[in-house]
Amino acid sequence: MDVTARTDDGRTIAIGSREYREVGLDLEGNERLGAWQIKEILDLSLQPGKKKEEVFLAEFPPEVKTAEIGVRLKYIVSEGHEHEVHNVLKRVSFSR
Amino acid sequence: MDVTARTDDGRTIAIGSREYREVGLDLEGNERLGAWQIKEILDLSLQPGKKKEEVFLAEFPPEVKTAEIGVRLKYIVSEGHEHEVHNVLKRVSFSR
Amino acid sequence: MKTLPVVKVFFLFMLMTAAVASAAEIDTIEQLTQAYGDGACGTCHEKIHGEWTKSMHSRSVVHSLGGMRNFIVFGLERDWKKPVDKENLMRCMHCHAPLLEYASESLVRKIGGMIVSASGGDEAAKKELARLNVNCIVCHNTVAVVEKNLRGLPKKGVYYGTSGSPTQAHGTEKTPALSSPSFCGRCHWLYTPPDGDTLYCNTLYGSYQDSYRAGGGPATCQDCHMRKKGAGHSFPGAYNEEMVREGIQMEVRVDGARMRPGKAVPTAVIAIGLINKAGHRIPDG
Amino acid sequence: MKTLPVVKVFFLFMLMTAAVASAAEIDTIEQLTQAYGDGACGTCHEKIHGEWTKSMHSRSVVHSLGGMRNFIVFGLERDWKKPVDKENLMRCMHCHAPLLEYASESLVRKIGGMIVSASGGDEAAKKELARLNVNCIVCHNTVAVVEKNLRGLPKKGVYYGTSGSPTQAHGTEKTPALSSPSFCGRCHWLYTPPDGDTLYCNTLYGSYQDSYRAGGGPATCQDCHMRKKGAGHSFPGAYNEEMVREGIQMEVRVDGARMRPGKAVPTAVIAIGLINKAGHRIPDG
Repeated sequence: MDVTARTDDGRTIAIGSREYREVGLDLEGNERLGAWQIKEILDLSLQPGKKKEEVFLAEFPPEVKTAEIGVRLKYIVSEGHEHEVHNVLKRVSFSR
Repeated sequence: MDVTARTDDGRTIAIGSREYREVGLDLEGNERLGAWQIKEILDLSLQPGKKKEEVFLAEFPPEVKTAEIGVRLKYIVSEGHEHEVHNVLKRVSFSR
Repeated sequence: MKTLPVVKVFFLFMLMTAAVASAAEIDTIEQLTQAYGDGACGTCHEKIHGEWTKSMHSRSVVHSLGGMRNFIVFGLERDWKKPVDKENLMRCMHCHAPLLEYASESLVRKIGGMIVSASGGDEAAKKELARLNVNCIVCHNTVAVVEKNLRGLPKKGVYYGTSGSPTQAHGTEKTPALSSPSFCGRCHWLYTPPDGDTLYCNTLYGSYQDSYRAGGGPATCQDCHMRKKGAGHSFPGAYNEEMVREGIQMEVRVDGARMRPGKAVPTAVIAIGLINKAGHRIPDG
Repeated sequence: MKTLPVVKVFFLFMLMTAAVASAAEIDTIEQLTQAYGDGACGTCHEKIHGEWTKSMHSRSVVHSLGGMRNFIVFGLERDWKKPVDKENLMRCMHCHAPLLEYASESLVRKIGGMIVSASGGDEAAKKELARLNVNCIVCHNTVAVVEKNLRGLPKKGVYYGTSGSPTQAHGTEKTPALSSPSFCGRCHWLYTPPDGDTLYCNTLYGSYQDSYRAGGGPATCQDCHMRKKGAGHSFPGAYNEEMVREGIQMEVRVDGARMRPGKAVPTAVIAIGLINKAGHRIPDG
């Protein structure tokens, strides 16, 4: 999941990102990709029936009046094979 | 877990009970005790990090003024081998 | 203890005949396809067979060439210093090509070599390997009996299913296995080979059983990956964008504020909720 | 394919020598105790050994006689119609008496008979069976290597532990295995025997991994069942009342009311909260 902002002067700023996945470890605690090497799981995935909540605070220079916030969720099936699951754009104003 | 009441006239009344356990099933859906017979689990146990909430409503005859409610939690290790985990008694009054 | 020598001799004799028989039987992919192929199934079960050809089950070897090649080259040869033989290759093939159980030692070793070649770009090897998969015969016959010590091995030529409706074409038997999530757990969980050195290809069934179901989740594997929207034997999963989109719901709330009293820094407060609507952790396989 | 017959002959030859060798080695419980007993361990590790004698690990066979007897009488003999032999008995013994891996076929069969007798009240048999358990040698040697294909089998006479401090008494080796939850998972999870017909004795590790840890739980098995309160090798669990009491917190609120307007029925509203503070489902084993 990537969170970005495009400000009213056209700049694109990366706000943050999160990865959700199972990390496979060998017994020494090294991350491993081979199924035969993995003996423990560090589970950072999205849990069934659960809502994972993330809050990002993005500060902008004083002259910025509005920004468009983009939240894009990608599912990476394997290296080079990914698809976009959600892409939400929300405009935010800093002056009311 | 057994919930009982002892009323002010000395009677003991069973209000209800709950069992928390894993039910082992074979593929036909029959409950089985043998580890070699079980292929599926119906999980009615207490889940880690979770709070299981139970509410019982017990109605009493109009003349009852107070009752002592007992909530007893037993851990049954095996048939005939059990220990009491918690036993809470609370007095309740129906007239304020 | 007097009976022991007799038992041992018998044991060795049994092994020998079994080894000779299987070696004589299936020594080429062509022979395997003849004996256990899905060719005839499509004649009557055209729709189902068509769904299956679109499923990942029909590509279970060629789709995972990289991982299997790594196991051979880095796992077996470099790290374990073990032979690329049937015993070791079945660690992958138990799930990726279960029919190789019936193949000769030499055929399975040859397939090990083909995986390395195909992974390196040998298209001819890849085409041959594409004939190995999890086909109709696997689920409906060779692995259809979960309680194998109770019920015995599946009967040759009998097809096991949820209905067991009789047909002239072949024997049928009704079994609750194929509608049970535990049936899928044979491969969609960690694999424990005979020597006990586990393989964590995926752990989906564990998440289903111990998190989703234990937390009151109602659906079976079959409910979402077969019955829903009539997906049938195409078994949609992570490769299907629509399926993933339904599996993860996303909520986004953005508030604009001028934060830090006296400084009035324009700040976007972005609250995101990702709700996993699936019956298991995401991602997993 | 030319090499195949040679491979087969070699395979059979290996099996034969292995069978003969192990049969010659351990043919009585006394011999097993001599070769793999915990007798010498207590000399230096008195405190730890004392803790272990209080643990369920020291009674892993006699404590579970009923279940194993049922597997033999109802499982093997009545339902499966399979022999009460080493292969089948190891389904229990893989965890309940792992050292029987080194016992002869005849000894394991004899132990099968003793389990049935002991379960029926034969105290002499029970006393003999009490010598079988999960002792020091099991965890610190024979099953200490989890990644067995990578690291090879444990070395005879070398004891594996979390520190690996050298001693004159025996070889030592430091291993991360014994502080890993996955080490406990070998037995405290479902068991998949070589033929794949799973045994659900317990599923604790699954609940730990897929529910507790996946939900952010911080503790390892060893944290609660060894380090906490210096329990060490007594491994307190469900048999320890104090442990269970800490594992399940209970909250009770009772409100009295006169309910049903116009009827004023005295009603107790009893709200109970049971909070599982353990790292796995309760109950489980």
